[in-house]
Amino acid sequence: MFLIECPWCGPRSQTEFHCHGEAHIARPKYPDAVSDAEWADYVFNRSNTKGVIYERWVHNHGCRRWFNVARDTVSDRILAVYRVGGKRPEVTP
Amino acid sequence: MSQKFRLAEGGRIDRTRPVAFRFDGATLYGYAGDTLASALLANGVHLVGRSFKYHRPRGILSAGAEEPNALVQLREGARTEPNMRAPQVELFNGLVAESQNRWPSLRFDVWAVNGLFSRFLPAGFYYKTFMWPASRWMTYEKVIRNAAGLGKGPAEPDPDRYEHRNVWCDVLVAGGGPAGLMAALAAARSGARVIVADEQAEMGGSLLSDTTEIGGSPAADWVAAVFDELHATADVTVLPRTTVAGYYDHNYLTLLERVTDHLGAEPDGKTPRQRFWKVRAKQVVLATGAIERPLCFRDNDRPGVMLAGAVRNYVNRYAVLPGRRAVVFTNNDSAYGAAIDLARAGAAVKVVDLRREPAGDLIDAAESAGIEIMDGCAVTGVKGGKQVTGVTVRRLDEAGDEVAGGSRSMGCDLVAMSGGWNPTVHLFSQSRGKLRFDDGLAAFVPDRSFAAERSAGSCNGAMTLSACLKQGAEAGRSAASDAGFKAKAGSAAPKVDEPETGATRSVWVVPSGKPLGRGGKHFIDFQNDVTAADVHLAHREGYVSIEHLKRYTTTGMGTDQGKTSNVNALAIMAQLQGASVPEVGTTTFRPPYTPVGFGAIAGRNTAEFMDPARVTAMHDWHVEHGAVLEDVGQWKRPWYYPRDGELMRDAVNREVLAARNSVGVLDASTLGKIDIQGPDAARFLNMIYTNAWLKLPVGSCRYGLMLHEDGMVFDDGVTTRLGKNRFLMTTTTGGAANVLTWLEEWLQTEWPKMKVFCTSVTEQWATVAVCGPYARHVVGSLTEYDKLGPRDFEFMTMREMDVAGIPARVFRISFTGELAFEINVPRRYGAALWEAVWEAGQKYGITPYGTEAMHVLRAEKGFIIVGQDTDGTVTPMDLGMDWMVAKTKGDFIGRRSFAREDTARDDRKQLVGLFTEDPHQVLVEGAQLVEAVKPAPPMRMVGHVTSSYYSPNVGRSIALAMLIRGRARMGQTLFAPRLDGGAPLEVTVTDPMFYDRGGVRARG
Amino acid sequence: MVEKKKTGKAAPKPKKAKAGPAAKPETAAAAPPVAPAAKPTAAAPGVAAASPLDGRPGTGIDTAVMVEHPHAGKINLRGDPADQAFLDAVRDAAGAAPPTDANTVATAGRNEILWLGPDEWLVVTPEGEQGAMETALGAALAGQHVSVVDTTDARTTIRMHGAHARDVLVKGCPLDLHPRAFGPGQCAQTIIAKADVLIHQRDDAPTYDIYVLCSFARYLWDWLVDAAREFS
Amino acid sequence: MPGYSAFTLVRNALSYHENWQRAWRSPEPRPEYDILVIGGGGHGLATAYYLAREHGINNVAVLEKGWIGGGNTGRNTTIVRSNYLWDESAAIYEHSLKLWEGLSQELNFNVMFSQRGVMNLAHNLHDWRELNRRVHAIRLNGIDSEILNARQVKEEAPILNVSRDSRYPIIGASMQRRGGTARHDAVAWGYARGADARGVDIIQNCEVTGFVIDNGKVAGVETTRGRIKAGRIGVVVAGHSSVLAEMAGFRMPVESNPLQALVSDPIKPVLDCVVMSSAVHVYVSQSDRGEFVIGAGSDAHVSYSQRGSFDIIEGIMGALCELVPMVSRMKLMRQWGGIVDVTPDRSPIIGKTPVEGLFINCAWGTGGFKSTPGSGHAFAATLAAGEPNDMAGPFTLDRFRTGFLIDEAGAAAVAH
Ligand SMILES: Cc1cc2nc3c(=O)[nH]c(=O)nc-3n(C[C@H](O)[C@H](O)[C@H](O)COP(=O)(O)OP(=O)(O)OC[C@H]3O[C@@H](n4cnc5c(N)ncnc54)[C@H](O)[C@@H]3O)c2cc1C
Ligand SMILES: NC(=O)c1ccc[n+]([C@@H]2O[C@H](COP(=O)([O-])OP(=O)(O)OC[C@H]3O[C@@H](n4cnc5c(N)ncnc54)[C@H](O)[C@@H]3O)[C@@H](O)[C@H]2O)c1
Ligand SMILES: Cc1cc2nc3c(=O)[nH]c(=O)nc-3n(C[C@H](O)[C@H](O)[C@H](O)COP(=O)(O)O)c2cc1C
Ligand SMILES: [Zn+2]
Repeated sequence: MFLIECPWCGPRSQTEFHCHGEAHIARPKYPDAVSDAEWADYVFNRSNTKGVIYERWVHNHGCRRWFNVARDTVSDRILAVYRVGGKRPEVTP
Repeated sequence: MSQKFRLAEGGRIDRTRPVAFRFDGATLYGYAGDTLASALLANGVHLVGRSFKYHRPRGILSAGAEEPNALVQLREGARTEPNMRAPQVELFNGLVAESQNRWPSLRFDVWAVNGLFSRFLPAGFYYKTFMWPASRWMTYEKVIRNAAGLGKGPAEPDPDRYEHRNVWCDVLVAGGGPAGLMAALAAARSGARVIVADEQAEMGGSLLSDTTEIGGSPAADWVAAVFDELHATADVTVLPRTTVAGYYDHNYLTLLERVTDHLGAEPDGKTPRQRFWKVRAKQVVLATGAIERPLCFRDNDRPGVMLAGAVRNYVNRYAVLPGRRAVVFTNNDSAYGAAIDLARAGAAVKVVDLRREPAGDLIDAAESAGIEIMDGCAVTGVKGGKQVTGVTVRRLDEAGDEVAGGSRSMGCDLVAMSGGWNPTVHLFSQSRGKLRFDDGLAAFVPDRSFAAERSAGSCNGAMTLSACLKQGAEAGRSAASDAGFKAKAGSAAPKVDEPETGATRSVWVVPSGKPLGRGGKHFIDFQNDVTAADVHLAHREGYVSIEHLKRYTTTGMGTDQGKTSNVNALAIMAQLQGASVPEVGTTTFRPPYTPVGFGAIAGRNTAEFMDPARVTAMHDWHVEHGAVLEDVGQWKRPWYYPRDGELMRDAVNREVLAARNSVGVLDASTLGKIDIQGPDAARFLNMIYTNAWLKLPVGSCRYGLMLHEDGMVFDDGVTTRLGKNRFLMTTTTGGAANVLTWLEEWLQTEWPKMKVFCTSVTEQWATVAVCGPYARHVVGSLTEYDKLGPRDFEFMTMREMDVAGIPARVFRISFTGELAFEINVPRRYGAALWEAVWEAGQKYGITPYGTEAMHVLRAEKGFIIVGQDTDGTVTPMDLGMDWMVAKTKGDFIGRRSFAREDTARDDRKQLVGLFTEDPHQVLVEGAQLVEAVKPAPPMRMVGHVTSSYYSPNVGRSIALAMLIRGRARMGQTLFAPRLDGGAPLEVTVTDPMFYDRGGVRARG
Repeated sequence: MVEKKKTGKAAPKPKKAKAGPAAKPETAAAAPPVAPAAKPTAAAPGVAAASPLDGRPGTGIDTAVMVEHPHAGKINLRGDPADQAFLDAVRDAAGAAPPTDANTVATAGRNEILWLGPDEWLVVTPEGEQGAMETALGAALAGQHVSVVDTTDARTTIRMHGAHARDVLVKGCPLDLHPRAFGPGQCAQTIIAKADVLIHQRDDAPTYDIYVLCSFARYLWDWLVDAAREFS
Repeated sequence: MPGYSAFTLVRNALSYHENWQRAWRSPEPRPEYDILVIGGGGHGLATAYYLAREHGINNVAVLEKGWIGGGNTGRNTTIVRSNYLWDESAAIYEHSLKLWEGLSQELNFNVMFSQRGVMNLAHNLHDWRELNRRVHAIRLNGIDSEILNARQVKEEAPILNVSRDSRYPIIGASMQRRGGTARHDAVAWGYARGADARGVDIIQNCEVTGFVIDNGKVAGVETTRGRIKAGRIGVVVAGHSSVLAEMAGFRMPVESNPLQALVSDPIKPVLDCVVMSSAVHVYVSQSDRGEFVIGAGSDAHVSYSQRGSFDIIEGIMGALCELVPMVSRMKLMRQWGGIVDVTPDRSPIIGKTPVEGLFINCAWGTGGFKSTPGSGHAFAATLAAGEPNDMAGPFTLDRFRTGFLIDEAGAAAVAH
């Protein structure tokens, strides 16, 4: 049961949040211009990293804001919390 | 009140409060302050249970959580509980306990034949047999199942209450022994929010059974003083009878507090039986003590063979003498304490010490107490069945592998053994801390912490009281300081005088002079009947990984989770492999520390609180008018409103007919509603929906389909333009929350620059849908009729007006294909509006209709329900909704996926209508369609029925189906095979719109 | 079950709807759409306003008293707190600027502004004043990218006070409600049992306002009453 | 290989069990094999077994980073059934179920496959409709499945609460009587013993750390025990599939999520079949030892820690106490987690990868224990031929490009 530091509300229990998977997956700007394989990469493929993952959480029972989390998927330690649009922070697990 | 083995004085029991209890039908007595185990021992009862596999007679091994043997069925009826550890059951008046896993009685257990055949039942025997004939396995299995299991589950629902409590604290201390109390004190004095929990009835831990002094007075006085100070300190919570059960990620811990279990009296209906604490701790101090290891010698499982520390506990804390003639068998100094205390209490005591020439204060003390010490010797066998009657003792060779010299028999009724101590590292390991093997202790101790946690006291390998106090004080101080508090002076550990102690000699399997497995058993895991020979067998067969060993032999898989067995098992495996213990490693410690009731974890979130039942403003009316309710997600919606004695089918037909021929009224409040505004709102909808939104006039409504990026439909609804930059979106009832999340996801993560705000207004509005040819009359009589004319108030538009004196938003939209007005009013007026419509409709025969009639009505029109007619594999084109997919507006979510091979192919399933050959036959929803019926499956399926009803308006049954190349099959005959063995039903493919194809009625 | 309601696929090809009277294109984006100048929110006299918890029995104990306050005005406000014009406009209309500190409440006379998120607030007014407040905010914020939505009826408020109020709440709320962490003037959106709530602590009694969606109100009320039983 | 039977058991008992042989050897890895199978879970071991047994290819090694069966195979709730909706799924799961039915005899290792029946509960009309759709489809695929009403449900499992006014009333269920449970560890051990006897090297404590790739063709692996060469390699590592894919340089539509399970303390038998409720994400059976084995839903985040969030356990307990009131006084004895590899359509991936000679079998997610024999069988055929066989064919990795998904997620929230 993680303790997640909502960038807006502060530390709250995991029960108030929902994880929405990998962050920083940009939607192709011109979907028609990409191949089926590239489109599938965007829609379906995920890095699923063992180690540091950058993922999106939403504080859905709180302020309803989405934000990004850098977490070590082995230790489940949260290494950084940052806002959407923020740069992927360099972290060490 | 015989209590033959009760000492005349001492102990922490209350001799003024005798307590009567029953064990296996016999009435016995103990005192307040006893546990079931101490009271049984006071009465000379050693035989308490039967083991899992061999049904060997078993007694009480320990005085605590580690108990593998003395498991009883506690209480009767609805409150009965299996597998309760007798040493942890506090005695109360009227307590009823039964022994388990025996038939017909504990003394004469028929299943004990398993013991006779035990030679044929080594570890894993079932993997090797019961295979032939294959058909017999289910029979064998029944027998195996009946022989296994321990106690019995209750047959009735649990009558008790369970509460939860969420708390946050600066420092949580697990364990209230000297280390834990000292830590709590140090942390409390810094001003931190502190919780200290101990699973026992009293704080004090081992001090409750110890005879040492702290700071010059009895340890118990020190405990009392600390307890008082903690109690008096603000924001310090002291929790006795509370087990720290689980240590989860990010310092989240669960605690089980037994609030009334010890009282015996039935709970008063408001006090919880147990309270489950969910704690977020900034810092944790683990002070959980140590658990004594049994020695592994032949027939070490006989009742009367106990852990030495436990014996000490029974003597000192409970004033019980577990035996009058005791043999203390040890490999370390600690058991001398037990020997001395036993002797002082009047028992005849002999010590068998595996070590040669042990020396030190305790040995001296024992000798001066007149206790005979046989050094370099071992108990090599135990006599007696249902209780120990004697032991054989032999000298061991230098290495400890073989007996050397003759054997000496001694009569005794108690064997107190000590194989050393294992720090209780369970919680530490659960927190992902790394262990280290300490050769001196021959045990695993905490090494590197992972969480914000520190261990103190004997769980940290400190085996002297002074070290425990010192570590406790330091841990409390540093925990508080790491939580941001300054330590106050005066929290140093008090002084204690202690004997010097010597080293331990590890002999993992005590030889008996015979090969292992012959003539007696060396038990490791008492509960699961795992012996040293089983470990050898596992090794021989290649199950050498400690994890394989565990699973093959089931060591450590019982209710005690191997608290007394795991280290012995892995040490033996290490020896067999010629490896060191740390090389072999441990199995994984998992929560909980001791078993936790499911009811306690559920708390009060069961029965009606299991899941909220959401209701609309008109709910009470529906109930009063006899509505049968349907669960739609969390919502309770009227399904149909049967009149007296009416069957569902008749009620639904009546409702459906009324909605087409006169007027019907539906509570449509549950639909999701989202207010969307901002300069980019229309552009945003253009991306979210498949069709075009930029040019929708203000005041107009439009139907929309939403797709996921894979191109599949996931929600739909009507959206109305309230203003240039403002829309009101409706969603499906079940999809409301998901859709809002979906919109926010895109806005916040993909298009943060778009200026759009979304606000849920689902609950702001109560919605009354009035539908049918007289809808205008009914609504008109509540507002200005003239304003409702087909020209003044066009189909697919919205108006604000007062209805029945209530400010309302009225939509001319229709899910039934009938003339309809959907009136939205602030929720508080929902009931009033409904009543007003009801009154006004009386003269037109207004009929409330439920979700079933609504489904029929919309199916007559071929309108889909997302989630029923679609699953996650349906595109708009599959639904025949190509017209919903804008070709020119550019990109929208999901569009790119249409260009893929699969979505572009022409043999996809498409939405069609079906007519059964017999117009009265209603297809089962979910029925599959085939082109040709074969005498037996398999048959190739070409589609399935998604919706199916009897339609009184069409005058026959109708169905919707998803069918491969469906639109090209109009008029084709297909078959729907039945589950009940009846002949497959013949169906004809038709257009999915069965009524008013021109759409005249809705516009009228 | 995904159950839905929809209309309007009647015409195979979407034909252009002719603009009706209310369909005139808006001229100023700023004007509160559709809404007339002073938004009527109350029904004619004699129309009964019902609350979700009407007549529901309470805890019956004075250490955890529960009372429903269903009809206080509640305006959901969105806007950019970095924009001084936005803050000023709200202050003009509501008497106080929306608080920019997370989880706090600004009070101005009988109005309260509760922080919901970094760009979202709940403006709570006395009963019946929500229409005027919506209009005032709309006027003051004209021309800005904001959202002002009357959600008065979406939620009801359970006011709970007494010595055991906190003990009742922590049975189901994962928040740290200890006085050291959460005190008067603070608010938070969180969970109680299985309902989403907005909690506002009003004083040290402690008194809490618990805002909950109306459809969940009975569930939550009954759950709280049951939770309070221990203290009766 | 000395056989296992009641007879050999008695004979060995007479010699105090001192003459049993190793169930499988513990060989040093050879420098090169014809085929390498990475991952010593049930699927990997079954693959190796069938390679040797059906295809005569026995110059094979199974490389396992820890101990065989220690992945999801050793931590699942052991539900076996074949009542899947889509034809492609039904085909492979039913193929698997048929193999289960003779598996103990085939392996000469009692895997305790217990056909006690699997019941899926319906609580509302939506469930009911979906259940009907399934049962109709399953039956037409020639697989057993029936529908029970609430009374019949009660007869099958008397401890269930079928009261109408339960918050989640049980309105009926589907029942596959040929479904049931099996002893998970025994499956791994039985296949290991069978493969070993046919010459396969089972190499534990051997973690694959990289691939040797020549010109887009796989040539071997780097391991913690050195380089091992092979021109054909099958990756069967479940939760670690993405990790291996990354080593080989491609990406996968897979996420590895925590899935938890737990056992109660043991009691005498009270539940004779498997009960599943997807509405409340609970599934429960009573093991031969007497514990309730209970599964929960998965977490939404990626984790390799073999733990999950406690609130999932807490959440299912309320539902469980409502569905099975007697469990309230039963106790949680142990809880644990696995790493389930899940695709967007909740169907597995079997077949080729972008690297020539490298094949993958993964993404069985929350429900692949039941498919262990079928998956091994199909993957062995695929590895032997270098082309997916009919059974494996539809489950290509490429389907995420073409869109030909086998969308079990579309129709069911959970699939165990
Ligand atoms: C809690 C839970 C409940 C479940 N319940 C059910 C159920 O009831 N019914 C059902 O059918 N299914 C169920 N499943 C799913 C099922 O357990 C899995 O689908 C199945 O066991 C997968 O088997 P496998 O052999 O593919 O994977 P695993 O058993 O996980 O084996 C993969 C192996 O690969 C090894 N490995 C990983 N990386 C490397 C490397 N680099 N080098 C070498 N080796 C490596 C791992 O150590 C592991 O041993 C459940 C799963 C869980 C977690
Ligand atoms: N002579 C020896 O070799 C030897 C060995 C062990 C201990 N000791 C003595 O025992 C004392 C140890 O002191 P200590 O404070 O470390 O331990 P302790 O045993 O006195 O106290 C530990 C307490 O923690 C409780 N506990 C354990 N796990 C718990 C859990 N999960 N939840 C709640 N409570 C839990 C136990 O019931 C116990 O009351 C010292 O006096 C030491 O000298 C001596
Ligand atoms: C079907 C099944 C039944 C189990 N029964 C028990 C049991 O009776 N006792 C026990 O301690 N663990 C039992 N376990 C859990 C294992 O001890 C262990 O937790 C699991 O295999 C995961 O491994 P790990 O905890 O070592 O990571 C069982 C596991 C499974 C899959
Ligand atoms: Zn937040």
